[in-house]
Amino acid sequence: MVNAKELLTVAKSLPVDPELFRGLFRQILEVRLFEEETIQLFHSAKIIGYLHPSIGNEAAEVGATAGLAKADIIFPTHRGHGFFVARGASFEKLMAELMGKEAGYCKGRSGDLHMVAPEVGIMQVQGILGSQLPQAVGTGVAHQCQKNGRVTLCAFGDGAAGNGTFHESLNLASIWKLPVVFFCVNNGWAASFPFTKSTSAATNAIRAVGYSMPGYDVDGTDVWQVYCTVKEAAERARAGGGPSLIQANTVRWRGHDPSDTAPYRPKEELETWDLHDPVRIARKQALDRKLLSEADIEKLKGEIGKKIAQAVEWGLAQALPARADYLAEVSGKF
Amino acid sequence: MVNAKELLTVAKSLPVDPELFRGLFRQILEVRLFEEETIQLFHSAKIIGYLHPSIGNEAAEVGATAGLAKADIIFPTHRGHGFFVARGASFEKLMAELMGKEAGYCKGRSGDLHMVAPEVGIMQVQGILGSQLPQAVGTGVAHQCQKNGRVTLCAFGDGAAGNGTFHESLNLASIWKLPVVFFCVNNGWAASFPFTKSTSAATNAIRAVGYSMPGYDVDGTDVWQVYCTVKEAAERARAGGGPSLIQANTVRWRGHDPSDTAPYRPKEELETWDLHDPVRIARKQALDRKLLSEADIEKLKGEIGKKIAQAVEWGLAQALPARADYLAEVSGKF
Amino acid sequence: MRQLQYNEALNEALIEEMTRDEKVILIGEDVGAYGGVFKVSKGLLERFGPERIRDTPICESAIIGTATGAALMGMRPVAEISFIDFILLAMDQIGNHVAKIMQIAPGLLELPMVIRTEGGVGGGIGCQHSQSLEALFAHLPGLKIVMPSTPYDAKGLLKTAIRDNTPVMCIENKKLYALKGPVPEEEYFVPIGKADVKREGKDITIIATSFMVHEALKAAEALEKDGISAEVVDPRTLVPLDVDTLVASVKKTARALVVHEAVERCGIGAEISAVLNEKAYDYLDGPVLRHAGLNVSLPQNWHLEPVCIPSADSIREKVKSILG
Amino acid sequence: MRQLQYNEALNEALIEEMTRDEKVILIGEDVGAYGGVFKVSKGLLERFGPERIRDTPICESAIIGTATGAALMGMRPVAEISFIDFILLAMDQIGNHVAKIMQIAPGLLELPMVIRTEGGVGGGIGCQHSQSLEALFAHLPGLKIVMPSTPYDAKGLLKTAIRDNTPVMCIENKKLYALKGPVPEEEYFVPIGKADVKREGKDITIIATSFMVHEALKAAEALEKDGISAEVVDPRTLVPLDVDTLVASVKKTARALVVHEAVERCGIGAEISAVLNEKAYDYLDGPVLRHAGLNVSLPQNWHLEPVCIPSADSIREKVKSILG
Ligand SMILES: Cc1ncc(C[n+]2csc(CCOP(=O)(O)OP(=O)(O)O)c2C)c(N)n1
Ligand SMILES: Cc1ncc(C[n+]2csc(CCOP(=O)(O)OP(=O)(O)O)c2C)c(N)n1
Ligand SMILES: [Mg+2]
Ligand SMILES: [Mg+2]
Repeated sequence: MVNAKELLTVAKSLPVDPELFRGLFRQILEVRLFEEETIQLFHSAKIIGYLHPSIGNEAAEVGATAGLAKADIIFPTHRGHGFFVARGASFEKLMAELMGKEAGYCKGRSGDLHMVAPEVGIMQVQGILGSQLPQAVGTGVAHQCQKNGRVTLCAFGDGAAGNGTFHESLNLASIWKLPVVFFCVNNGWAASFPFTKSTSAATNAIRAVGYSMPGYDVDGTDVWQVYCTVKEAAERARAGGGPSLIQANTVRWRGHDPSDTAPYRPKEELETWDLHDPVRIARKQALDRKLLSEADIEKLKGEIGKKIAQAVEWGLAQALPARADYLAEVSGKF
Repeated sequence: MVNAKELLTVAKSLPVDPELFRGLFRQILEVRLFEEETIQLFHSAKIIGYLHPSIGNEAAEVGATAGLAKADIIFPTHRGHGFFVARGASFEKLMAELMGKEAGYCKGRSGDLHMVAPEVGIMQVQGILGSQLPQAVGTGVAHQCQKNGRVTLCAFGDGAAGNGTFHESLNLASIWKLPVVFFCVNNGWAASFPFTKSTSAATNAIRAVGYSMPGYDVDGTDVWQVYCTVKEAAERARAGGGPSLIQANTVRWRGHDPSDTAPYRPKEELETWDLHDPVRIARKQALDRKLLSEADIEKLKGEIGKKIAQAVEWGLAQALPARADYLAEVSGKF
Repeated sequence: MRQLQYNEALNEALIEEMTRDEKVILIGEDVGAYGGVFKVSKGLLERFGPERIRDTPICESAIIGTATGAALMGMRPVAEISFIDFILLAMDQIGNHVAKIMQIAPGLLELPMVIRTEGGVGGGIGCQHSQSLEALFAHLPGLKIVMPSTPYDAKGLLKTAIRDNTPVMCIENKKLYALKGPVPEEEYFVPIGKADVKREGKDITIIATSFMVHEALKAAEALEKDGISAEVVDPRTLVPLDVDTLVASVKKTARALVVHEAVERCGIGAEISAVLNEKAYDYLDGPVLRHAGLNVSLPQNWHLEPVCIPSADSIREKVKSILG
Repeated sequence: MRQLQYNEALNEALIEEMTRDEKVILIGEDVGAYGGVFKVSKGLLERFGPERIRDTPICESAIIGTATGAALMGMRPVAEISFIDFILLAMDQIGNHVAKIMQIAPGLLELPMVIRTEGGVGGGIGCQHSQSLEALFAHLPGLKIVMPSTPYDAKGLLKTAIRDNTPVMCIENKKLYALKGPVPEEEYFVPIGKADVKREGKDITIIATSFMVHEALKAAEALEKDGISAEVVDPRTLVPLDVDTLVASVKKTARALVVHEAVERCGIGAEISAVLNEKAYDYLDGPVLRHAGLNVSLPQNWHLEPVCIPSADSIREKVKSILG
């Protein structure tokens, strides 16, 4: 009936900045190696409770973060370690938090599902899908009142996009022309439910039409495309042009979490992983563009690996919160 | 950016059927006269609690009802007496219910805000705006499972359209291809809040694009246009073609309820009432098309007036529920 | 002293706090030009402009979420949900977020926000506009809850709530907005967590909330003729509950009756009864009893309302049956 | 007798009822191919097809609303909300609609629907996946609430719930799904509104719900060594509460302790305490006490969970402090 493509906006593509691209590549690698480590730690019960690794979303999270200014605010999803890493959060404090240690970002009270790092402008992860959208709108209200020139990027999954908060939040942001970028990471799956069954829209991005805001549908495994798109949307927002909606398409390579073997997933999908692996893609781009050599990449890997290993070691050495202290601190208080 | 018009569907317009049109005109008049009476009864404290008269929405409610089959289901809004009247509900039982009498549709327990008339296929009015949308979706699920050939029309206001249920419900209905017609009555106001401020979309109808369903924007004061549009949408739904979204534009001539003097409303709007008065419009159409004469209309008015007067008299004569009986009936039960 | 209506007192609290601190903003339906369904925000739009007085579409969940986000960025939002019944649409934002955000990020985040809403039966407007749902929020740790029963308390508690750095719910009552009472011209605050003995007595403690405070006072007046001296205690704050004041009163009277409009089952009366049994069992000469709303969904019928909630008369009866 | 897991027993209940009556359908997230987060709907999609086993997007409010609408049209839907924490998103549909629809249209409408969900602390998954929110629903008249603690009760109560013509909430517990217990091969039902004395005793009545029934039983075992004979009563249904069985037990023991995982304030323990004081005051030798979840938002930290909820050990301590 309607040609979806015509309803979408396409960001102006910027020439690749070598220095910046190298930085982005490094971050993508950091996220991947960080997550491979967290999965190991989960399987050896050093990381406890929940774990939702960003594998597959590295380029989306890194590219989006790069498109923002330092002072801008990010609401990550429950699968959002990549945002923390891209914002330069402390690997030590991240690992410690995932391990439930007192030295973690939130004294070991937030874990994977509720982490927050105000020092790098990252808001609290919410375990209730989609609940962060109106909260992001609220930060937009604050930016507007405070005339602080900030923008908020609100990430959410293709699954979370089914929640009514999507509608209420986009509507509010659009009538108030708030500086908010809605960033839907469509990794094809919401637990066992495929994106294709979850909506009849070809892409969430075309829903932007209903809120008179630009809608972008981008390849979320292409870091530069994500960067250009978020940058355009963020700058529009900063200039008073209001919100945008971006859908970044990625692939969730593994199960929903490390204990999910994803038996529901069609075998063919796994076979296409190479085509969607953000690390492989960024690597090829860096090599093709001669921004990095194979040797550079190996060296990078070594450096990052060491940094992560140190963070793990540090985290393991930290203390768990003492039960008695915790009890004394909270009892009778709430 | 996007031309909204191009995204909308326009229903095929059917030639006017004289008999049917006369029936519709009669119903429009019934609704108007019924509501003028309820307003009087409210001011004289015979109708108690809430009252949300349909004045301004007569053609939308009557036309929509006519577009359905008898066995189809209607979810009215809180401002939905027109649906009850158009479905041939008993004026006696309606009046009695509005007066809180035991002989009313719901034993005087539902009043204006929660009326229900299963005998004419009308579901319970909900006082929580927008909550009826997922319930309508559920009736669609039942129709589908029961293969009963029924369709549900779910009415809601421009205000209610702001609720997240809009998104969740349209999404579900579209992925399951349910026989549901979403019918947004945009009367320009949600209490004191104008439609134009409540959304940045020119019409809710364009949001249909995001759910891959047809979206219609119709003049809700033109009964025939509403009829043709709902009929088209209902027949598509019945044939397995899934849901549609219709916005019918009307004007809320009076305040939100009889006690609201609407000081917030721009004076100019009131001056345009003639252009939007469904009774005047339908009357002119009937006269122009020579379907009715002035005398016919006067006669009709007389007949309807009498019917309403009888219903009022009957209602006034009915008993209130006895407090002791009520207490005995409900205490310890829930 | 100057007499103000309850809604005027709340309005004054908002004006004072918004004048003092531009971080205070108001978000809700019909709060702008219309001045709020119960006229609490009358004149505020003209005074503070549309950036600070934000009329919203109908989206209760987003109203609370928006206030939350704004608070996280250092604003001090007051969100209005005009009927507490609608708040169920925002229950996730309140229960899973507003209540919890600070607790799971200890020391990292502040959430200085107020949720103003109202409850209570009156005027025949039915089960989706008449509930008293305060107990639901009391069961969600992380929310302070105030329920002012007089213009004085309303202004003083709302001002305190706005200055508090944690989330506070201010639950008003539709039958109280037009109530007049003394309100000083000079600035004052009512502390959160402090009950108020609204009437002294020695034979029984009637613990009543919100509008029921006034019914209890009327009942106490009438009970005097029956030779019964009733003390009326208004907790004012449900969380944190001022257990000390309640226990002190019961120590004196040895009997307690809890009165509220909310339905009885799992209402705040259950909590007060349980707490008094735990803390004052030895001073009691009989069980703490409850006199509360019927466990039913209120019909939209003015005529049946008295069947569903306590009144001065029914309180008096109940007290007599306890002491008789 | 045959041993089944709790989730297998629930699965069998669904299979039996869906086989018997094609009006029974299932609606929820991941209930299809995945078989449900806790495997309660395992194999159902294959058996009954996608029209009756409906996997939904993430839209809890619409899940409940959809079930409601389907029930109004004569279906008998079972809606699954995989964690009770998410149910706050559907609170309006449940509290303002499911609970009320039949009451305000007396005799006109039936609403034969079941809402299955689960609660409880376990596995370090934090405050938005570990709550026990049953008390919220008990405060909303019009909902029956069952909380099975064994595979036997789970199957029997779910079958009864599905055949009931009014809305029933079935609240399970994440720590129970893997629990094994006897379940007869032949068909049986467990009545709604009937408590079960899970262990007889004479010195104190421990009223425990859901997973805490098992902790209470362990505690009772241990208390035997302390010379204390504890009776353990599982209400099984919270609404309607089987007050008679509770009172009968207290008549015998003269002491009562209520144990649940939900936070203490305004939890179901408050209601039970209040009711026992009202109905059994004269048989009691001391106050009804509560031992419940801490009033706190649970950290996402497995290590801190034991601080926040009762255990067999802490129940034993508490009982000893009462009787000691
Ligand atoms: C409101 C709510 N419903 C359901 C869940 C359970 N749940 C957790 S993650 C998940 C899938 C999320 O999918 P998506 O939003 O696409 O994010 P992804 O995991 O794919 O990154 C589900 C259903 C939840 N946490 N919150
Ligand atoms: C969820 C909810 N929020 C707010 C209200 C209060 N309210 C009742 S009617 C109304 C305006 C409704 O506007 P609309 O949906 O356009 O219907 P109309 O009254 O114009 O027919 C409002 C805000 C409500 N009943 N429910
Ligand atoms: Mg996903
Ligand atoms: Mg309207």
